[in-house]
Amino acid sequence: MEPDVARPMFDTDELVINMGPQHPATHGVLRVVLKLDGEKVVDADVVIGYLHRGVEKLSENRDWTQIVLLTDRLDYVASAAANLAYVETVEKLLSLEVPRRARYIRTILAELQRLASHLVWLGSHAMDIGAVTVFLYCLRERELILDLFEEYCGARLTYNSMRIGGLPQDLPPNWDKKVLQFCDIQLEKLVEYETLLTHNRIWLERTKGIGVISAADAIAVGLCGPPLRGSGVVRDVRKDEPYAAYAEMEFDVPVGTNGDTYDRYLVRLEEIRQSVRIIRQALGGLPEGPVMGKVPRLIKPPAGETYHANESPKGEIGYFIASDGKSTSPYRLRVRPPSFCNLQALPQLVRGHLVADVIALIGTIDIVLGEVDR
Amino acid sequence: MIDLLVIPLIKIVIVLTGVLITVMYLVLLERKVQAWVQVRLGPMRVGPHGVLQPIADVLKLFVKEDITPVRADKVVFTLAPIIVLVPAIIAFAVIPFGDQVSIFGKPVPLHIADLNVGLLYIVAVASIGIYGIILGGWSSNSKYPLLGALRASAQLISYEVAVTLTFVSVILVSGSLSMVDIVTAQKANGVWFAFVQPLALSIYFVGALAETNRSPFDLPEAEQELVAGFHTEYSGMRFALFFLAEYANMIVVSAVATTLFFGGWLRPFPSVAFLHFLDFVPTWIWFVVKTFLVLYLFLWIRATLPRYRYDQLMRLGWKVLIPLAIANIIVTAAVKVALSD
Amino acid sequence: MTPITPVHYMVLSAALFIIGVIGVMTRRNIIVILMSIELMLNAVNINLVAFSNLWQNAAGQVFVIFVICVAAAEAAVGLGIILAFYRNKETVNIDEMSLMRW
Amino acid sequence: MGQAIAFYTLAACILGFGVLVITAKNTVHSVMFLVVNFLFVAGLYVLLGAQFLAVIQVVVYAGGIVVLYLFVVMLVNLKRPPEAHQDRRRRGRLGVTCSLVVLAELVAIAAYKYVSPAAGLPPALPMGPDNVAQVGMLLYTDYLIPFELASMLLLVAMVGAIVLAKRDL
Repeated sequence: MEPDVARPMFDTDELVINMGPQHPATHGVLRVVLKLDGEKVVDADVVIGYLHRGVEKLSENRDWTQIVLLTDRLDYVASAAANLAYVETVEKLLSLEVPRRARYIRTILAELQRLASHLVWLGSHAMDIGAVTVFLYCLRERELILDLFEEYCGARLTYNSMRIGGLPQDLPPNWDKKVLQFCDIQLEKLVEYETLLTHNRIWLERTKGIGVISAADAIAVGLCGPPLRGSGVVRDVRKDEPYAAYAEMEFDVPVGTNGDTYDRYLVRLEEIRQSVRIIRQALGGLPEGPVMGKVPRLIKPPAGETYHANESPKGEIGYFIASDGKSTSPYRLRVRPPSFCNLQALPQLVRGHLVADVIALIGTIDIVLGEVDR
Repeated sequence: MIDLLVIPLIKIVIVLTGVLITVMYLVLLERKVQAWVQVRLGPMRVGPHGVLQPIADVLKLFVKEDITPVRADKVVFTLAPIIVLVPAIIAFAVIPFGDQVSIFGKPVPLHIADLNVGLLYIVAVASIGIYGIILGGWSSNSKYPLLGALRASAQLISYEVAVTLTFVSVILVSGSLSMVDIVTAQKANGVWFAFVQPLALSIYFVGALAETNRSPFDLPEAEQELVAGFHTEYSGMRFALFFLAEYANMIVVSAVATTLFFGGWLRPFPSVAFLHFLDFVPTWIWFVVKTFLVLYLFLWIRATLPRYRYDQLMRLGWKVLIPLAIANIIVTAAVKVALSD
Repeated sequence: MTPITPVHYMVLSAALFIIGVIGVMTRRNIIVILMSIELMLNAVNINLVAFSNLWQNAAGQVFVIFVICVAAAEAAVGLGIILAFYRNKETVNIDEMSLMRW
Repeated sequence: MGQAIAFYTLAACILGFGVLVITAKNTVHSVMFLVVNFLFVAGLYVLLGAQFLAVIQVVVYAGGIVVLYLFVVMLVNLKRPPEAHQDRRRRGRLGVTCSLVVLAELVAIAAYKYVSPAAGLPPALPMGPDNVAQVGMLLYTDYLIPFELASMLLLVAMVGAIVLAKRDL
């Protein structure tokens, strides 16, 4: 009898399992269909869309100022970053000048938001790998950031903290001191997380060499943000195309060397340090002046289209907006969500790894489903 | 008749209730310790500082609906939790909780049975518990539990080898398989075997963590990976049995660690004469205190470490722990032979 | 009631052995056949222990240990073969294992 | 008296579960019955004063070998329910006849020995108090070479099993 060549010898143990959409480690309603050979992942298929709310289409029926509210719901752990990218795009469309103080405060808010987002990421990533304590430590510090935001704009999650042309209000009294205080606490506590993880043998074994993606592949698949920098590509919108007050700030762009999960972890930790550095600089050099530019009462940008990108905590968040010049809402609004673009790399990352690594890898690319599905 | 039936029966009842109550409060202790480490408070609502929480938990599990999946193998599905729990509890039969005490002038040893193969009995009993896990996963007729069960069985078998090998080196030192004799040997030598066999102790501890599915080896029930592992489909009372068994097993391995390495019911530094005043403490209190210290270590580790991956865990077991344990046996035997000449 | 003599153990052992033989003969699932062989080995062990007890000589028990060793080896290799076979032909039926038959 | 009760109970269980092992339709159930059977055999060993063997029986047989069986059964059934294998009646009948003949023969021998005066064997005496030491002493003195051979056998089997079961070395 001839051996059956067409059929792989071991397809008897091939198993298809659904991870998600209701799974504790998929960070929301992500569904990953895994084809397993034993415990090894042969292939992965990412199924999204469980959280689709039609933000882009809704925008076509809202006026320009109302859309800021919708952008809050994209990346709900970093809504200020999404706010900022949107208002800057509209300002670009309107050719509006934003006061310098407003730009500084925006930078501070964006960096605080980056801290909050990275803390949530670190916490959930560590929890996925089993270090539950780190999660609670991270959320403890994030709570302080949420308090700061609450004091500034009254909200703790969906801030709606930017306005086209500036900011809704100036900083509350003594807010800057509290932020500086928080910066000290944050740097101190960062050491605490690092003692638990950075040199922990188990953590190293779980993250080193896992989900390696080369710089060329990372660019080819469209990675952005920390995952891209983890592969050693020096690309940061804050440096390359400075917005807000980043041109006047001094900071480093950390990059990894191996492009594995551990490098992405180190990159994000270093970004936390750099964010603190930026916040301190911005608070130190905070200029006086108004926080709102001269904005027409009725915002009606001239006909035309534009694309503007920001460096959100997750990566490059961009808005493409087309205006027909007649209506008070965009003709078309398209979001380039970093989570969505980064998620594309998941099948490539997980192939050949074990089921347990899938969890680590979903964690390492740091996705928020609100942004993926829009 | 009293010696043969009544006293053992009373002992069994005392041990059984003691174990069940300890398990309930061990769960609370775990939640509290975890919470303190993680800057939380833990259960606070039921009773002062949550001391009645275990009772509430048990009540909840009792009244919860007990679901059997439609295409599950019903008999096996019901039997599996029992198969896990029974070995965990009968293992207490050979554990010496204390020295002989006299009650109403009658000497009563504080153990249910002193088998001449006591240590092996524990190994044997532990190996039976594996069936409950595998069968529970299999009979659920669901993929996650099955994967969890296969993982669990492979893990338990691998680490059982390492743990049993550490027993061998302890037996070499003590010269007996009986748990009581092992404790008395520590008294005779005047030193806890933890100091004689530090390597065996560390291998045993790591192996015990793995055998009881505790962090960082809690893969069979890795919540983030396989939902809840082999008991995913279990609910209500049957789930409670699995839960009970897990914690009972923790107590067993801690008690065994205490007996083998920390001098069982002996007071600290049994050979130092001027610590004689410590003898006023009943022996069983020493035993309980030591066991709880070991248990606390379990909880502490859970709050600190991330989780191993399956293949790493297997590698650790087979390529590190087992060779080390074998080397330890060889060295121990060589030293024993050298000293006896 | 008569006292339990080694003959009792022999009868028990023989009966268990026969159960194993019947299993090997009638079942077509190779895993069950291997299990039947284990039953037969156990039947032998019972005999060995019974006689060891009779002559008060632990040699019989030593032999049981060897039998258990052999059983472990047999199970490991046998199951390895079954697994390899199953991967190729997706069956555990012994009637289909006729590749080497002439 | 107590011994007789224990023996008959254990014997009945051993035989009953033995029959269940070979008759159960579901292979997993078969494996379970096999475990129970082995546990009762271990009980029999205790009755015969071989505590060490009883524990070894549980550790190695019930805790090791049969788990291996269970593992394979599950791997084999992972994808499909256990197939109804086509039972070849002819061979089955042959087997039953064959084994019945052997059974009859053995029972006849046993019965003959039982009734004949030669059956007046000394009643089972309790073994020495330290069964473990006894077995160990024999194992490491008189039977040292076989013991080492057995360990070689296990090593070879281990290597063989790994070679057979691993897809790519």
